[in-house]
Amino acid sequence: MVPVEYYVGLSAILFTLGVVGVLTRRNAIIIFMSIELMLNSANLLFVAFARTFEALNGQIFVFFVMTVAAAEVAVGLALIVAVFRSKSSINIDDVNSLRG
Amino acid sequence: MLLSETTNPGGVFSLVPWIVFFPVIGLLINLLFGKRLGEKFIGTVASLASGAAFAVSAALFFALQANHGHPVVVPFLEWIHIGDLAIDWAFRVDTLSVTMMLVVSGIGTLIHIYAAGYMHYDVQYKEDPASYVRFFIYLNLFIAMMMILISGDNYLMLFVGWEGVGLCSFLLIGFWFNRSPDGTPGTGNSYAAKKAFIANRVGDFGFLMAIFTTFWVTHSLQFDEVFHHFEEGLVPEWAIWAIALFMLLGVTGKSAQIPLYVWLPDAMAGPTPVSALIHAATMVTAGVYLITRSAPVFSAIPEVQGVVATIGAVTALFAATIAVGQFDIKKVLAYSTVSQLGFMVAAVGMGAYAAGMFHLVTHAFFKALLFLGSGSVILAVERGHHPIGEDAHGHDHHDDHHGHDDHGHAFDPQDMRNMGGLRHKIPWTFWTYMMGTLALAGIPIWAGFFSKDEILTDALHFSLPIYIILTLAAFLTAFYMGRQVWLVFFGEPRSHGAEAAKESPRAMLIPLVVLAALSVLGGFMNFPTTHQFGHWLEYTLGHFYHATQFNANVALGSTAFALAAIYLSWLVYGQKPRQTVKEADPLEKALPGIFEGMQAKWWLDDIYEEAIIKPYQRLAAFLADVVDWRFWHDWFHERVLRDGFFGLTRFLANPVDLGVIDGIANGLARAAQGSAAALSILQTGFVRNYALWVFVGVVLILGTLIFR
Amino acid sequence: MTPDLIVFLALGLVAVGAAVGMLLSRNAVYSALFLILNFATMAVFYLVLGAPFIAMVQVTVYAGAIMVLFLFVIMLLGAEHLERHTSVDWQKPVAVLLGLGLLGMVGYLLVSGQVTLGTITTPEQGYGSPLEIGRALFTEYLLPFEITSVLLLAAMVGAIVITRRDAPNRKKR
Amino acid sequence: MNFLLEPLNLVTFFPLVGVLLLLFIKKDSAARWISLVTALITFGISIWMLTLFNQSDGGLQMEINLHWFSFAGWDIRYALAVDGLSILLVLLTTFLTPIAILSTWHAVEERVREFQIFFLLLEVGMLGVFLAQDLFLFYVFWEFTLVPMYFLIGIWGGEQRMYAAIKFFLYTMAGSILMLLAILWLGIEQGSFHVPTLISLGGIPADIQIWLFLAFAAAFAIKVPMWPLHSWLPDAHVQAPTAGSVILAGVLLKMGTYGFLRFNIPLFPQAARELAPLMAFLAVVGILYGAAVSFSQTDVKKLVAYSSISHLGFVVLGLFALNEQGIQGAILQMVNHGISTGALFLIVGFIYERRHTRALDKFGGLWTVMPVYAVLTLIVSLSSMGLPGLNGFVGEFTILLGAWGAATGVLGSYWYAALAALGVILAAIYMLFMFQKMFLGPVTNKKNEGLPDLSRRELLTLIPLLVFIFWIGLYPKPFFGLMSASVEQLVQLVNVLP
Repeated sequence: MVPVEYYVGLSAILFTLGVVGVLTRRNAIIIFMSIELMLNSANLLFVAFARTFEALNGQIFVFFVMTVAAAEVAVGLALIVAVFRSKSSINIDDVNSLRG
Repeated sequence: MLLSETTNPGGVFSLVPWIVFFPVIGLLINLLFGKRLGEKFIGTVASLASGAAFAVSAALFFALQANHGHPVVVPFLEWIHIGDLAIDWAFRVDTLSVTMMLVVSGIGTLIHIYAAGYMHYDVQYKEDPASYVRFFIYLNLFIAMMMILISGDNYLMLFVGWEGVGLCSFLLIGFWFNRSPDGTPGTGNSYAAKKAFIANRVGDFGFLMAIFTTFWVTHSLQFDEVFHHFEEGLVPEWAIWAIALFMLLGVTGKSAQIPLYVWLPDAMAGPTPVSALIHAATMVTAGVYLITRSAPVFSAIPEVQGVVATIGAVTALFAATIAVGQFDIKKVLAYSTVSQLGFMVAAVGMGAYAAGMFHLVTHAFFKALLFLGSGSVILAVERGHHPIGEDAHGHDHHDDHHGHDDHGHAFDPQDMRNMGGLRHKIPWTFWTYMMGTLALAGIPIWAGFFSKDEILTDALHFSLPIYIILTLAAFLTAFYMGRQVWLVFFGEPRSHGAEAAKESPRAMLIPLVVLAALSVLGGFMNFPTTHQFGHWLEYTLGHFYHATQFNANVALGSTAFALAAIYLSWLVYGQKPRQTVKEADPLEKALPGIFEGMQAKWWLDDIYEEAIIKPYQRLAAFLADVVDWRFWHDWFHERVLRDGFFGLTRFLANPVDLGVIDGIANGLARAAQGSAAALSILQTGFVRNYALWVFVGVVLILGTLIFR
Repeated sequence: MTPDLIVFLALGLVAVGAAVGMLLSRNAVYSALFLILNFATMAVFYLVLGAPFIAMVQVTVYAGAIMVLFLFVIMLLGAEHLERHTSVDWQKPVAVLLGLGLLGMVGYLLVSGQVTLGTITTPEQGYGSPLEIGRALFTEYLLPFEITSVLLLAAMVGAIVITRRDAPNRKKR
Repeated sequence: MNFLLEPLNLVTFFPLVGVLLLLFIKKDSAARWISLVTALITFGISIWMLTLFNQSDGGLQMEINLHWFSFAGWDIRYALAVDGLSILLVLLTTFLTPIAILSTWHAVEERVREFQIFFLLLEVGMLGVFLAQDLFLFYVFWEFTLVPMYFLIGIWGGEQRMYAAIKFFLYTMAGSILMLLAILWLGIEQGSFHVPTLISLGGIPADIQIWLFLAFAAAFAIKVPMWPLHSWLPDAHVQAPTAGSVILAGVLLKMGTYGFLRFNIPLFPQAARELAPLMAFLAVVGILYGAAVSFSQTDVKKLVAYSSISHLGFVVLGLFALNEQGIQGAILQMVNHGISTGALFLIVGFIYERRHTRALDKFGGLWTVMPVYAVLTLIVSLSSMGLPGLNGFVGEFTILLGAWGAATGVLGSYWYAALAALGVILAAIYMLFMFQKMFLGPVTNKKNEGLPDLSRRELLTLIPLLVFIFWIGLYPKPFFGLMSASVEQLVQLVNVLP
């Protein structure tokens, strides 16, 4: 019998790693992967709670999260490709034409 | 007091209102037609009006005797009715009021006749013939007012007459309003008139307070009801004291007693008939009449009687001392009147109402005689000085510089120093004047002796000090009358006017003779044994009357004093008569300081001037200028209200409006700019930075949620 | 130490290790591979938690499709070692610090016991089976299901439009 | 149509007919005649109203009580009525106005038409104040009277007329603001503005009554004027034209004392009893202060103005004796003051028309030059001084008697009446001072030599006043009869303990 708190702890750790990854890495793709990691930690928690409360909603929600993530990755990578083609670099700091 | 029947009084009594109507009719006739119909018409109409009033009074006298002296009230008209205050115009006919009516209208008529002659000349000398009619209008008005005073049935009607005669004395004293007492153009007469009126007003204030207290204690002002309350003892003691003392203040104002007598000597500024009628015979006696009428009030508490008697006695002595030092013939008589009034007030103060009234009547006779006599003397000297009128036939105003004799200053016909040796020049006036002098001095047989003797006898029973003061006053009276006679009629004429003095016309001499007769026979009205006059008054006074037993040694004493005084005056003035106008008065050498005080009326006038009149003027000026104008008007209104308002608006306009409100608005704008600048450094352009700040927001919110 | 707990800890460690590896690896491909490992452990977790359908979907969609796409793009762009110059380097410590702060808060929340949830028990038969999920999808969640289908379509069209090389109306210089 | 034929409406608004006619008139003389005739007709109507008046009934008569408009739940009524308290003042107004107009024949030369229009409007305002029975309507008329008076002083006045007019306007306005607050409070709390209903309702707690009393008293004290608030009066009188002064002294000042009588005493009986000593104190100070200050004035008009302060001090003292003698005396004294001071201002106007100066020391010995003028002035000043047998005395005597009686009752001490009685002496002093300075003594100033005596027109303005001076003095019964019933009711109302 594993108390749910452990799952919450685990997913928090994963989520934080994802955030740190997003904030520290300069490579757009790595940032992208870190976001996927954050999404996954959320999904984990969803399923854990679905399990504790005997409700399927959690899992269905995870299903939807995954579809959205897939759509997001498609568009994101397309953007990265487009950016790379115009700036020949996918370093996130170079993408600063919106500077105020 | 016998309660009077107020059932409809039949017959003669219903004539009472006519004693007021006749003079008023005479007044109106003169007012409307006087100017056009000449002096003769005016004089006769006025005298007839006064004579008619005398006739009605005589009729009432006989009707009252037939009615066995029971008082009768004749209601005439309703006056003021509010709540329980009910005052009507109602006439009261009782022995006291009839006596006064007879005296007033009798002597009034005589003086009207005398004035018809006297004013003819006086008007010439004052170069204002048109004012002849005005004189007789005022004189009739005075008779009417005096009649209201003595025939009123309640205190308020009495008060109407009281102030009415005050007004007439104002008008008559200030008759020659554009001249000063010595005849030269100036404001002297008008000041004397104003002084008289205001002094009377002060007395009237006291009388008014007495009326208020009486009303709120007895709930009526009608004599019978008020006296009923007093006799039943329903009136609290403080009220009796208040009423009596306030009334006494009124009496001192009107009858010229100690505090408020200052106006009477100045009243001599009026023409002589006025002085005779108003300031000797009738008006000034109103105070004595009031005390006699309010006998129950004054005899309720012995101490009150003491106060009144002392004031009377002290006035008698004080005025007598001043009379000795005067040189103006009318001033001597004026102070003599004040002194004799002192006698009367002392008498009625002691409760000897009959004696007081008797002296009032006899005094009216001989004092009117003396004043008219002095008028005749003055006129004789004036006509001697610059003759005018029928014998000179053309108004030769040759010396129009108004009678300056050789010494440059104006020739004052009233100054005894300019007279002397007139007994041969104006014999009629001299002999009638002698009758009056002897009566006043109190020589037996003459009227003065009997009335003064009765007062002295009562004084002896009442209190010794008062008797001594009164006897001293009597002695001085005899002395100054003697002095006057020696100065005026004996010795040598000391001025051109005295030299060429001419006897007055017959119209003036007749009243003098009649009055002389009355002065001699008057005494027998109340002969010590029979007391007919006393019993006549008893009908009104009731139990307040007690006949004074004849006291032989008092009579002898007073006669001896009188003769001694006359002899003394002969020693000082008669033996070596005064030669020139300028030389000092023998008494001045004898008792220098005192004589100077006497002559200067003990400086009382100046004391009043400094103590009352000047401070009031200064106070009024201070109030008007500093308090009202500079403080209330300028400072309070201008500085405080107006400038305060302007200050407020300026304050609101500049510092508050510009400073604060604009300040806030600009401040906000600057703050916005500052923060915007500060925040702009966040726009680094690096996406990661934005992500970082997003994360920072997440952490902060999560923190607050958890740790709140 | 119950067997479930041991399983949990083992899987947990593997997952965290993979995540850290993903973060720290210089080479993008290695980080991608670490991420795939992480997804696999996630699938096992789902099985433990009684969600067999989700596990299967995780493996096929996430590990299979998305990661393959990543690897493909990495290979396409040759972006394995592009970390040349670093800018705004003050951000790294702040990020780590914030991360620790977040962990601290969640830890505090769990330790303080304000929230008492429940425990995981072995699922009863057919709990997370595709049958139930399918029935749920097509009854309660029919509308979101259709919307996601539209979303996926939009994403595909977008991806194609963005990456077309010779679009006639693209950036006029 | 019968609304207009109601006696009270007719008398209040008839002058407007004159105003309408005047709008179309060009010639000055025609304007004067029209306004005079209108004023005389108004006087005739008021006499007709007098015949309808029933003396024995103390309550309100010829009452008009219509719904005027309702505003926020308040029902404001157009209510006019007359009773014993106000009938004499209405007659005084309609009696003085024609006289004042007659006195402007030669005095006002320029813009005569506007002058007469303002004068008739003023009359409407004054009548409205005395007849209004609804607090709102009263306030409307109260403020309305300010406007014409402001113009009368402002346009036809002396040198600093603007200063005086503004001061007059602001002083009265400031006071009436407080009154407005009190009226609103009454309207809200008691639910109605109608005075008779307010009186019957009663039941205002004592302490609130005090505040309401003081609020009303502020407005009326300025108007009377009572001692501390009087500094507008000398300016207003000195700068106002003769007719303006006559009406200002004759009627406008009475609005203040009437206000006390109609509103302060019946509406707040406990407060009236409690504050009677304070008001009596202010009144007595006013009497002595007014008399002393007027004694040392050099401008004859200012002297008469300050004498009004002293006379009205008597009226207020009478009012707050709160007994029959006091109040009846006060009402009669209002009428007397209107007559004698109105006459005094006419007299000052005559000499001003001849010599164009008001300085006392410029005159002297006028009796020899103008005997008729001198005798009439003597009679008027004697009446104003309170000589028994003339009207002043009857009023003053009853007031002082009432104040003396109230000493044991509401006033609490004899000092009030005693000091007020001193005022009688001070009055004699300043009146004789004025009379002597102007008329007695020799003629010193050359300009006084050839002055013409009173013309027939001038005599015509003075004679009616003199008739009343003697009539009220000798036989005041009809005047007392008119007001005794209403005053009796008022006294019972005030003295019944709650």
